[in-house]
This record gives sequence, structure tokens and C-alpha cells, in this order.
Amino acid sequence: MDMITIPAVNFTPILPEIFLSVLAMFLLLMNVFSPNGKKTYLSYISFIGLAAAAVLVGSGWGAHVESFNGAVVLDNFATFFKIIFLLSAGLAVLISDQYMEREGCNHGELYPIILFTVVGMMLMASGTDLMTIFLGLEVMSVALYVLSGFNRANRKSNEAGIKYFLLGSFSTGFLLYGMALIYGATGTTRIAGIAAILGQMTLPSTNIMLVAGMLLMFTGFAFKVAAAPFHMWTPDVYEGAPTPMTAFMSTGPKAAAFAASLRLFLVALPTLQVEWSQLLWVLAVLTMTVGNITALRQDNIKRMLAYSSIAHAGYCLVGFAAGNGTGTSAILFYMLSYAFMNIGAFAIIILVAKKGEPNGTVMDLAGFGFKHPVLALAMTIFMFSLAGVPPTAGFIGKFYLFSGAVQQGYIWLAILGVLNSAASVYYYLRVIVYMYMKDPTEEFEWTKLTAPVALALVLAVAGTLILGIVPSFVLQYAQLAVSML
Amino acid sequence: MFDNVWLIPLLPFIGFLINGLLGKRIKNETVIGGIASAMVLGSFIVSCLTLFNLLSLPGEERQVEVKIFSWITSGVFNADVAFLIDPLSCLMIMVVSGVGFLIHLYSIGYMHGEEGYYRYFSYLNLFTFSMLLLVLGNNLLLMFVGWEGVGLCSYLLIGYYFHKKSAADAGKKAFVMNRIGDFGFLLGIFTLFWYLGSSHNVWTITFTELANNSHLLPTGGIVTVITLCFFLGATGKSAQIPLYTWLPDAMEGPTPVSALIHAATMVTAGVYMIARMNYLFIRSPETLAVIAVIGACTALFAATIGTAQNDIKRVLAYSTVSQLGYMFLAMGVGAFGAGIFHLMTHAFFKACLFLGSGAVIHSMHGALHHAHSNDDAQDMRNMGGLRSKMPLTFITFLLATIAISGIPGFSGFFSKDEILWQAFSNPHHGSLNFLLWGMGALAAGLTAFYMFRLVFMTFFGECRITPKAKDHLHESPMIIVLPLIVLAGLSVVGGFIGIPKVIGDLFGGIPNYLEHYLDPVFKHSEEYMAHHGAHTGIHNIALEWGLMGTSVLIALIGITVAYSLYVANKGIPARFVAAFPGLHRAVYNKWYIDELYDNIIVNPCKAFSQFLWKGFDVIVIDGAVNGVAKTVMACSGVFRLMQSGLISNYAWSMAFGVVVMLSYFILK
Amino acid sequence: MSYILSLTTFLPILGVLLLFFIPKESKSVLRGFTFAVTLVTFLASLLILFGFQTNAEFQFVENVPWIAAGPFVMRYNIGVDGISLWLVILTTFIMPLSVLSTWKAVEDKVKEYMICLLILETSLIGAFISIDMFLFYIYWELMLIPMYFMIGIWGGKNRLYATMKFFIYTMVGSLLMLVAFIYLYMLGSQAGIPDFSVLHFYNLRIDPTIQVWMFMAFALAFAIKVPMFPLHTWLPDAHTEAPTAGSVILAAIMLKMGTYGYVRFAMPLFPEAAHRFAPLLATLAVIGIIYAALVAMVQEDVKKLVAYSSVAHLGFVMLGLFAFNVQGMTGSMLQMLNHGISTGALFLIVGFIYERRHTRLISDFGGLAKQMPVFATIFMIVTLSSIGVPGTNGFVGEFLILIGGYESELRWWAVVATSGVIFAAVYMLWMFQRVMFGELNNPKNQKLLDLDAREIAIMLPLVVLIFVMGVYPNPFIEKMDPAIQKLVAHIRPASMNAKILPAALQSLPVGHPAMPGHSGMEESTAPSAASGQLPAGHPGIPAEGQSSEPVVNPHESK
Amino acid sequence: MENLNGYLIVSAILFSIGTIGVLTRKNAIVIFMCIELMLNAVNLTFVALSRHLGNLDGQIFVFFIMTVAAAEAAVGLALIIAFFNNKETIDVDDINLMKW
Repeated sequence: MDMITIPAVNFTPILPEIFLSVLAMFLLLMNVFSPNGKKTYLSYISFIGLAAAAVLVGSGWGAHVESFNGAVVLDNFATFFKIIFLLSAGLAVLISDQYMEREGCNHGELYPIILFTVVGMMLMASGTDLMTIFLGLEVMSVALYVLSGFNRANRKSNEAGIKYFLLGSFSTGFLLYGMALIYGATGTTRIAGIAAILGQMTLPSTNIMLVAGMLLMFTGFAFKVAAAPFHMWTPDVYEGAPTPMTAFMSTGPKAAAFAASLRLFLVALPTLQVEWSQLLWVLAVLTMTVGNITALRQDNIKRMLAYSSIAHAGYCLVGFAAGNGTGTSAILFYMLSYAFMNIGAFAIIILVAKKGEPNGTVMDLAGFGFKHPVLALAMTIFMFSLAGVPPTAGFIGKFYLFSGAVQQGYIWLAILGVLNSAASVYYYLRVIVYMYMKDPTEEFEWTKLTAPVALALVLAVAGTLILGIVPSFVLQYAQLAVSML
Repeated sequence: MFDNVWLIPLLPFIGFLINGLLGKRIKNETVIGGIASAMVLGSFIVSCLTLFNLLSLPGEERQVEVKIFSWITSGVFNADVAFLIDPLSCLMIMVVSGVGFLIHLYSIGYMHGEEGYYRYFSYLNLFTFSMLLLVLGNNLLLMFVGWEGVGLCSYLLIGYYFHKKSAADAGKKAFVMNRIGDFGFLLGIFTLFWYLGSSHNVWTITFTELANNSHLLPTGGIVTVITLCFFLGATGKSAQIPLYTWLPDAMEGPTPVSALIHAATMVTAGVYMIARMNYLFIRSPETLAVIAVIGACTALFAATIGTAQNDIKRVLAYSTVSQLGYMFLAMGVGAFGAGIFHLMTHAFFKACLFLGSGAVIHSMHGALHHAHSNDDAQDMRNMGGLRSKMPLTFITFLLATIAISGIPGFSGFFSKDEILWQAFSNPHHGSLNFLLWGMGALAAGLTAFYMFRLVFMTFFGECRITPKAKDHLHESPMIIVLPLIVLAGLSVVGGFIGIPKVIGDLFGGIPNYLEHYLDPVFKHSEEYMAHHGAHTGIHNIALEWGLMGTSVLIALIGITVAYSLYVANKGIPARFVAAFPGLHRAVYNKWYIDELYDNIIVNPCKAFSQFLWKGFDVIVIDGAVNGVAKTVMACSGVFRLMQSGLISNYAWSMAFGVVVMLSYFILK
Repeated sequence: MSYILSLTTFLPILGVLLLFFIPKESKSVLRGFTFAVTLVTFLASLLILFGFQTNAEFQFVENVPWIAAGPFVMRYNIGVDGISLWLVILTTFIMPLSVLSTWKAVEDKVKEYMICLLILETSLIGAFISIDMFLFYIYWELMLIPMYFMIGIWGGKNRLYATMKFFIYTMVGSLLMLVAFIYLYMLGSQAGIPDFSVLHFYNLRIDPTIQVWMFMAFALAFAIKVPMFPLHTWLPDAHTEAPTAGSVILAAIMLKMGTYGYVRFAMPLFPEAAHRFAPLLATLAVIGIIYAALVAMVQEDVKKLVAYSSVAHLGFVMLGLFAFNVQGMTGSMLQMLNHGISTGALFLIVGFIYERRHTRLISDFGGLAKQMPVFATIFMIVTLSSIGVPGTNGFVGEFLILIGGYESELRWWAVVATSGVIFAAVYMLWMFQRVMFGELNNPKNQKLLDLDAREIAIMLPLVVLIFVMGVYPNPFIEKMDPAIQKLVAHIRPASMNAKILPAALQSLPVGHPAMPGHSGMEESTAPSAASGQLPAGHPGIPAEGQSSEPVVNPHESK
Repeated sequence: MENLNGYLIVSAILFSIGTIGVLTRKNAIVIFMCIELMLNAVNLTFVALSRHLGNLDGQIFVFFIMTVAAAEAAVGLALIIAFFNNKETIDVDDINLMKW
């Protein structure tokens, strides 16, 4: 064994992570000193902090800096994803305060934990070593377990926490075992190193250890993105978790899992593309179908959106299976769009539901459309975007995802994708049907709209429409992000 | 020279617009009727001028095209709004506008006090317009416009009393039957256009061009198809077997309408059309045979029905069908001139008959109304003895009846006899000729019978309505009677323009004016016959005289029988009915043809449509659509159940996924 | 003037923005304003009409970059040619009438209703003028949304089922088409075609087997929209449930989107496949004509009857398109306009009596002609137009379609379709008779008022057009003729090449490389010249195939 | 490192035992312990491989895994306690409020 040489450490790539970690710890301290019921300002601070981090991240666009001996990298790919994380966290923070206040669990710890989650996700996006990725994943996951069980007094939240925790750890086991096998097959945990060794290998697909490692590792990510058959936790956890956290979980961590797996598969395992494309092809179809079909019969909006979230993961897997520039960059674009539209939709749900959320069903939206025309309009836009109807972000995203598949020659995959998309229209439109086309069954008070939520909604609507009508620049960024990988 | 031709159809159209748009405001019946009649009179005058102009041209130049504007142009297809002035169309516009004018005049009196008076006259004007368009149009498409236009007006006028279900039904029936014919007409146009275009690069539907290119057409074959299609159109419009059933029902319309549309003009459009395209029909012996046979059958068949009807207008309606059959018989034996001749004389006497019957009904109606009787004003069993009450009507009616019965000297005699002779002697049908003649002659006898039956039942004997009502019977006003007199006069003398050669020779060589006049129209046919006429027809003057005598004799027998049955021995018809109840019922019920159509076509069609809708559309197609949705929803229900909520199940699912993945890729 | 197309397209959207500032209580202001907006849009579109040069090119072209990312370049590329011109005018013409028609019918949520109408107008116009296929697709999908709301919110009893069915049915087809769009683009980009402009794709020579698949995807989407038998069942439901204006727009304009799609995309992009599918589609069209007529005959609901009649009419349009000759195409284009006018008018009429009686069952009526003479007259005229009586617009279109069909390979189809004229008369007149004629014995019908000034004002332009287009259709034909000639020339030689010159076809380069920087205008002249196709009406061609195939004839050499 | 396969097989067996435990046991704590067993199997693999390959990456990885496992344990146990507070059971079959 050689002498351990300590490499020169460049902190630039993880500056935002450091900043957010410090901020989180600072907030934890602040929390201790602020009385119960006066925690709102924490959300403002964290939002500003997230915005500042976004600026910090954004300023790194175009750079390519490796650090920690190649364990972490700052590149466009990471930057793009970090923006998505920050955005989804920011929006989640904006809609959290009011909800948590209403549910009586506005504990100040929430915001630091969200920030930690973001740090974990960022590490996943910029990690170029299996260890870094694993660490990021765990930082994120552990924080998410807490967030989903955050409403301690609420049994559903409890259950969500435990389910997520047990199943999440279970999947971590597979992930780690996969990583171990890959390590065994290649002798390194560095992504670049793996790629280099695989490049020299003849017929890597016959290496059982390698293939098994890839599959097991993928299991871990598939769990996080909620790909069938590893999706089973999603509806329950999404339903039970506090709504803002559901919104957050359905966007940020999913994107993070995509970030890490994209980097792994595209950079480390391109020689196995035939295999993982096959795998993803099947999983994409399965995921889309299971998600969409099951969502059709859901009355509970959160649960419905959970299944829809599975389906959306499936759409992204279509682009992933294609594995080409169009498909993969579309995943980036889609995750960004999805952050806007899905969190927007959850924001509306928060406003519709009451404490304890007895009214989480589609039926409760009856009459919403003409009572709150602006909010309903926003919800309509989100729903159409989720359904993939132009001129919304959802449409452009899907268009590029399926284009990737078509470009790669996976016509049937694209066809199955669009058929799924057509089926999904039913349950999204059902929401609209209730909002506009049914009369309210009983007089129902909707939660008042507060400024942060309004801001979140404005951002979400603007994002959904801008990405739908003039998506060009974002798409180009996404292309750049992927092409530099 | 023919610069004013466009006025001929336009004037009635203006009348239509004025009455149609403003009639409701005008309110004054005299003004409304006056405008309408004046417009048609104007047309008539211009028509006269046109005829005059045409006659001033030498015979071979009597074919003038007048283009108004370009109508449809698309690729090789071109159709102009253009008129064709030739002897045939001139004759037709004279008849249409002349008879039309008289009937307009008559209507002023007849329709007095009717609700929707303006509506009536605007329709009537529109009809005149369409009919004139039909006969003037220089291409098939423009003819078709008129063709449909008259059908439409017929529909509107039959359904004039639209609140009566029977009237509305009759209108619809007429329209739909005509549409069946139009289907054939359209196919004829298409086939002709396509055939000439694709095989000879002559893309045209213009009559003049078609005539000039008619030498390109073969004999039989495709021409048979084309002509049969056109003939289908003619059977619809001109009420021939099998599409004749609408015409008797069409009597639901006001009587002048029956006179104008369903006797004098519209129903003869089919005859006109065949005459117009004689060069086409002459090229298909098969079609000619079909036309001749159908014409003869219709003539006979309708005549049999006419013998047992009690409704005065229905008798006339069947008579019309029968007479139209004659005209088609003429067409079918290649005697186009004779057919047109009969068309003209028929227009005179049948219009006179209808108008006369209208006068009777009018009077009866008034009388019954005064007497508060619910008896049917059109049922001849309620009439009788009107001779003294309505002398002018009686005389005119009698003259027209004599004319239709084919009594020598009257117009009907000349035209009918010409047709029968041609049927016997034509070169087209060989051994069929005798049969055609026989049927025609028999129909002539039946015609004489039922027409005189009508006269006897209506004008002779004792009046059979209540005495109270009887007192109210009276002669019609002058405006009604005047047209009757004119038409009766024409019925008497109208035949003299077409005196057959044999008779003409007898009287010092009086020429057959009509034949000479129409010669240019049929010259293409004659040329064709000159080239292809394998065996020429029979030219035997003695035979012609003999046949003429026979047919007159048959007619006289018919009259005698009618006299003996309905004047001399009134009990016989009742006994006859008692002796052959089935036969009478069948004849009285028009051989149950309507019922037959209902049962084999209309009702199955409706039932089938119901099945298509409720059985196929809703259950099969929509069922498939909804079935997909339901299947997906059912899957959703199943998929949901997999989501058991139990952690171990979820873990199993994951483990299962891992195992499947591993085994697939490792064992691969 | 050069931005007149965009102006026309977005005027309604501008109206929507202004509508937001009008309080929703002042309903008459809302209505009046919307009416004004649609009217101004109509006037603006008249500028297009009068500025339109009678030639085959796209005019008023606006072509600016829009999206450029990844393999795709989408442009805001719009323009009108003879084919889309009249459809745009039809759209802007029908819209003010639709607004007028809802003056009293919609009392509830007027503002939202008007917003829907205006958005619909924008998307309809936009779809007709899009040259860029992606832009077309955006508008194509966008138009579903307002219609979805119109049926769903202001519709009848069963509206939710109808609107969902309408939306998802249409969506399924169009999403499959989207895949074909993408695939087409990929093929194009391999051949060096720089953007989504449909004109570029016209030059693409696609392998016939691939064409078949792509044509199927396109044809399915458009066939659903048309709708063709057996994909028509959403239509009766949507029509029955939609409010009057919705039905009018749906019938008059939206269905045209399907047939327009065939003319603009499916057929010229995949000519060989179009030829291969012609018998099938023509068969479906003819079945549609007869079947829909029969089913219409026994309908009990007036609106459903009219809806089925739409299916029959559009069957005629489809038949004409697949005749592949000038007459057939011209007839189809005319018939699209005719159907827009007469069926639009029929739906308005149904709306009038529905507003009065709140029923549409035929059996609830009878004898209305006595009570409502003006209404009866107008109804009669429209009915006749729908039947296709000569002198009305319906006849010209139908006749040209049938004669076009008759000249083509589809002779027997045309023969069967011709029998449609009988059935049309049967179901329309029977309905008319049952509604308007007979005894006025239902007491509820005895107090009905005749049409008022507003209603007459709605119907008058339609009635006038019915006659104008019937009597003097040439101005309409003239404007569209060059574009149709060109289209036919583009579609036909392809098949001829396949038949007569297979060797020549083989030797052509697979994709015709388009020169970068070409605008749509320049490129549009290319199809006839570029791919070595024979010029239209080449006298040599018929001579070769004449004896056995009299169909191949020089239609274009007048 | 002569007998790598032995180590790998042992760790694979351990991993499988852990997995089967997760699948079959009903007590949340036991399940969690089974997961820990899986992680430790992974650790064994890493260490064995690290030794076999002659680099330290695997060993380092193991440290991280142990750390993370500790963090997970803290959070997991807290969640289980919270659940127990509400429902007085930690049988996973009672975690059934949300389904379908």
C-alpha cells in the first residue's frame, strides 16, 4: 500500500453545499431561541438562503472543476440539477409555513432539514465517486425520512415516515451491494475510473459481477425515482407526508436520483448501454402504465398525484432508455418543469384542504372553479401541463422525451408513452371537471391564500407557461448540461 | 338577337323574390297575384319574341347559345350558366310560360282567401323560373338545377297545406322519389362526362358540344348505361313505373298546382330530357326498348287504376301517369317528335281538365261548406248533374275529355295516333312493336272509358249532394273560367300543327309543321339512323289508316261502355264490384303498390336504421370505445388492490423486481 | 399588412386580456365586447382575403425563430395559401355569429364563456395558418381546451361524459400523430432539412413502407377529428351536449381541422401511402355517408340528427380528397365551407328552438311553420342547402366531389356515395316535416315566438352565403384553384412514378437536401421541380396507361 | 487474499438472510435489524474486495456505511418510537392506514 497523499482540495465545487449546511446549522440554533408559533421567519430566511445558493450555483455555469481527487465535480450537469433542487426546495419552503401552521407542527427544525436534504441532493448531482453519491443519497434520504414523518401527531405522517424509512433502507442495502459488486468488478469507486476500466474490458456485459452490480445499484435509484416495481411506497408515503413535503419529495429527490443515475449510467457504464437500455425500456413502460392506470381510480388528490408522479418518472425513464442527448437533456428539462407544475398543484391542494386533511378528495374541488377563479385557473394550467397539453411545460417536456426515444429508434416505446399520456388525461381532467363542471355539494371554507403561497403559485404558473411557450433557452441549457457530461 | 333571353327565367324569379320577401306586407291579393301573373306573362311575351326570332333563322342555324356567366370551373370540368335556344326549347318555353300564365291567372281566383296567398304565388313563380331554367339550360348541370328546382317547388306546393299530415307526407314522398331519379340523373352525367373525357378527351356536359361529339359515342355498351341512368332520372320526375306513386299523392296540393306542375309541365321534364339528348338514346336499342316497355306498361297500368278511382283529381292523376307513359312510349320507339307533340297537346288538355276539376271542386267545396256538410268535395260520388250548374266548365271539360280520348279532329287524336303508329311501325323493336301498339291502344280505350266515366259521374245524372248544398253550386268567376276556355280551345285546335302525313295528304298536303320545326333538334338521331338503320320501319299507308281506325274504334268503345255503365245502366258497376270484390279492391287500392313499397323498402329500411343506431352504433362501436375505457378502469381497480399498504408486500415487490432483473440479465 | 396574419390570430387573445378587466356582472358589455372583437377579427381577415394574390404560394408569410434546441428547430412560420385562406375566413366569419347566438342562451358565467370562445378562435385560426408543423400541433391541441370547457360547463345533461370522450378520443389520435411528427422530423433532419416547416417535408421522399406507418398515424388522428366512420361516436355526444355556439364551432370549423389535416399533411407528405390507403379510406367515407344517413334518419333528437348528418357530409369531403384530382379536391374544399355554413346554420336553428322550448326531441314539435313563418323559411333554406339542392352551396361541393370521384379510381365508391343524395333528402325532410309541418297541437308550441331581429341577423349572412356560393361559386374556386392544382400535381405524379417509372424513382436521392436559409416562400416552389417529378398534365403519361387505365388523364390541361 | 470467493459467498448469504428477514418479519425493529444485517454483508464484501484488490477505497466506503447506518438508526428508531406513541405497536402489519 502506498503512502496516503492528501490531494489539494478545491472547495469551489461544494461552496453552495457548504453555504447551505452552515445556514442550516445556524437555523437550528435560531430555532432553539425562537418561541413556538414564531417560526415563520425561519421559512423566509431559508427561502432567501436557497435563493442565494441558487445565485451561487448559477454563477458556476459553464465551469468544469473537479475536486477531492475527483470525488466531486462542478459541471453544467450538476449546476442544472442543483437549480432544480433549489427551486423545488424553495417552492416547498414557500408553501410549508402556512400548512405547518395549520397542522400545528410548525417546528423550526423543518427548514434546516429541508436544507440538509438539498445538500444531500446536490452532492448526488455533483458526486463523481460512488462514495460521494452514496453519501449524498443518504443525507437526502435520512432527512426525507424525517420530513415525511414530520407531523408527529398525525398517524398517517407516522406511517409514511416508517414506511419510507424501512423500505428506503432496504433499497439502500441493494444499492450498496451493487456498488460493492461494481467496486469488485472494476477495482475503483471513481466514476471516471470505472469508465476507463470498462472501456478496456472486452464484452463487459458478460461480467456477471458487473451486471449484477449495475442492476442492484439501479434498484436503489429506481426506488428513489419510484419506478415500478420499486414504486409501491410512493402513494402511501406521499399521502401520509405533510403536503408541502410531498410536493418536495415528488420533485427534488426524484430529480436527484435521476441526476446520480444519469451520471452513473452515461459516464460510468456507457459500455453497458445495450443492457440498461433494455432494462429501462421495460421499466419505463411498466412504470408509466402502472402509474397512470392506477391513478385513474383515485379520489384522493394527493394519492392521485402520487401515482401520477410514478407515471411521470416513467416518462423520464423513456428519455433515459433512449440514452441519447435529446432524451437525457429532456429529463433535465422535464424535472424542472415538473417541479413547477407539481409543486404548484400541491400548493392548490394545500389551500383546498383543511386541518387533518379530511378533504383531500377530488370531489372537494367541486365548485372551486368559479369561487376562486384565479386559483382554479392556476390549477387548470398545472393539470393541463401534467397531462401534457400544449402550450405548457409538460407538453414540451414530453415532446422532447419521446423525441429522444424516437430518435433512438424506440418507436414503440414512444407510442406506449403517448398512449399512457392519453390515458392520464382522464384523471387530470377529472380534477378540472370537478372544479368547473360540478356544483359544490356543501359550503366549504378554503384556506386563505397567504403571500408566500401566492408567490409560489405565481412562480409555478410562470414557470409552467414560460417553459411551455418559450422553452428554447432552458432546453439549450439542458442540452449543454448533458453534452458536457 | 337573343339578348333578352335571360329575361325569360328572370322575370318569374323577380316575381318570386317580390312575393316571397314582400308578399306578407303587400297583403292585397290582387297585387300579389297580379305581379306573379304579369311576370309570367312577360316571360311568355319574351318567349314569343324568341320563337319569332328563331323562326326567322334558316333551319340549320336554329341553335343558339346564350352564355350568361361562368358558373363552376374546376380543372377540366366547366359549367356555364348558358341558355340554348333551339326549336325544342322554344316550344317548351312557349308551353311553360303560356300554360303557366293561364294557370297563374286561374289561381288568382282559385286561391282567393287562402292563408299564405303570397307564399303560393311566390312558389308558383319559382316553379316557373325553375322550369324555364330546365328547358333553357345548355348543359346537363344547369338542366339539373332546373330539374331539382321544379322538384323542390313541387315539394313546397304539394305541402302547401302543410298542417295536413297527408299533404306534408305527399310532398316528402314526391321529393324523395324524385331524388331517387336524381341519383340516376347524376350518375348519367358522371358517366357521360367521364366516358367522353377519358376516352376521347372531350370533357363536356354542354348539350351543343355533346351533340356535335355524339358521333364519338358507341352503340350500346356504355351508352346503354348512361341512358339507363338518365332514364332512371326521368322515371322519377315523370312518374313512370316504378317511381310513379308520388304523383297521385301529389294531388294533395292545390288544384292549379296539379294542373301546372303535375300535368302540364314538370312531369314532362323527363320526356323533354330524353328528347334533348335524343342522339344519346338513339344509340342504345336496349335503353329504347326499356323505355318503350316501361312507357307502355305505365300507360296501361295507370289507366287500369284510373278506372276505379272516385276522387276526381286522382282519376286525373292516374290519367296523367298514363299519358306520360304514352310520351315515353314515343321516346322509346324513337318518335321523339311525336312524344314532344303529345307533351304539348297533353299540356293543353290535361291543364284544362285539372283546372276544370278545380272549378268543380271549388264550387263543391263552397257548396258543402255552406251546407255544413263534411262530405268530400273531391269525391265524384257526391257530384253529378253539374252540367246545368256549371255550363262553361262542363263544355270546356268535355272538349278536353274528347281531346284526351283521341276523337279525331281534336288535338289528342293527332298526337296519340302518331305515337301509336310509330309504336307499330318503328324500326327499333321488331316483334315487340305489335305488343307496344296493343298496350297503347288498350290504354287509349281505358282512357276514354275512365275519362267519360268521370264526365258522366260529375256532370250528368242527378246531383248527389244535399239539396241545401246544391243551391250553392254555381259557375266560377270569370278569372277562373277564362283560362278554361283558352285551354279548351287549344285542346281542340292544338293538334293541327302536327297533322300526320296521311291525313295531311288527304286535305291537299297540309304539312306537318311541328315535325319540320323540330327537325334540327333530332338531326343527329336521324343521321345516326340513316347510317345504322339496319332495317327501316314500315311505310304502309293502308295499314296506318287501319290502325288509326282501330284506335278510334277502341276509344269509342270505351266511351260507349262508360255511357252504358254510368248513364244508362247505373246498377252494373255495383254488380260488377260485387262479382269481383278482390279485383275491385286491388284496382281501387292502386294494386297495393304503395303498401308493397312500404313493406319491402321503407319499413325494412327504417328497421335496419334503427338497428344500425341502437344495435350497431351504440352497442358495437360506442361499446368498443367505452369498452376500452371500461377495461382500463377495471385494470385500475385491479392495480389498486396490489397497493395493499403493507410494508412486507412492498418489500416483496422490490425483491421480486430484483430477482427477475438479475435472473433475466444473468441467465441471458 | 405583413403582420396581418398574426394580427388576425391574436386579436381574440388580446380581447381575452381586455375581457379580464370587464366585471363579470355586466353581461351585455361582455357580450358586446366579445362580439366587437370577433367582428374586428373578421374585418382583419377580410384584409387577408382582399390582399390574397391568386396563386399557389403561401402568402403573408411570417417566419421567425421560435424554439431551437436539441435536434429540433421550430419556427413561428405562418402563411395562407388557397387551401387555408377560405378556412380562415370561414372561422372568422362563423365566430361573430356564434357570439350572437349565445346572447340569450348563456346567462351563466358569461365572461368565462366568452374567454373560451376567443381562445378557441385564436387556436382555430392559428392551426389553419401554421406552416410549421409543430406550431400546428400546438394549436391543434390547444383548441381542445376551450371546447372541452364549453361542452363541460355550459353543456347539457350528459355533458361530462361527452366532453371527456371528446377530449380523450381526440387526444389519443393526436398523440399518435405526434410520434409520427417526431419521426418525420428525424427523417427530415437526416436528409438535411433544417426545420419543422411542412414545405420542407413535402420534398422528402420517404420510403413507402415507412410512409404507410406514418400515414396511418396521421390518418388516424385526422380521421378521429373528421370524424370518419367508425371513429365518429364522440361526435353525436359532443354535439348533443355542447351549447349552441359550441356545436356551431365544432361542426363548422373544428371538424374541418381533420379534413384540412388530410389536405395539408397526411396526403402530400405521404403520397404513396395515401394512394395505398385511398380505397380503405374511401370505403370508410362511403360507409360513413350511407351509415350516418341511415342512423340520422331514425334519430329522435334534432341535434343528434344534425350531428350524424355531419358525419355523412364529411364522408363526402373525404371521398373527394381521395379522388386525387382537381375536381374532387375543389369539391372537398368547397364542401368544407358549405358544411361549415349549412351545418353551422342547422345547429343555430336547433339552438333557436331549444332556447324556446328547452327540448330537442322531434316528437315534441310539429306544425311550427304556422307559428314561426320566418323561422320556417330559413330552416327550409338551410335544410335544402344541407340536402344539396342545386342553387344552394351544398350542391356545388357535392357535385364536384362526386364527379371527381367518378373520374378517379374510386368510381364505384362515387356511385354508392351518390345514393347519399337520396338518404340526405329522406332524413332531413322527414325531420323537417315532423318539426315544422303537421298540426300545431302541442299547447306549448302554440305560443312560440318567431325569430327576433338578432336571430334573423345571425341567419341572414348564412342564408345569403348559401345562395351566393350556390349560384356563383367561381370566385371561391378561383382563389383556391392554383393551390389545389399544385397539390394535385404534387400528389399525383408520385403515384404515377410508382406505377410507371419505378426505375426513375429508385434513382432519385432518398432525401432532397434542402438548402439552409431557405424561407418557406422560396421553398414552396420546389415540389414540382425538385424531385424530378413529371409536370402535371403531362401529355405523355395518359398515352401509356390509357387502354387499361382510363383514369389516368390530363385533368389539369383544360 | 486466497479465498475471495469464500468471503463473497458468506456475505451474499448474509445479505440474503437479511433480505429474507425483511420480507418475512413483522416487527419493525427486527426488520430494521435485518436491514443492518444487509448493510453489514455489504461491509464484508467491501472489506474483502478491498483486501483482494489491494486498494483502500472499499475500506473507506465501509466507514461511511457504518456512519450512515448509525444516522439511519437514530432517525429510524425515532420514527418507530413516534409511531409506537400513537399506536402502541410496532408490528408492521398495523401500519396499514394508507392503502389502495
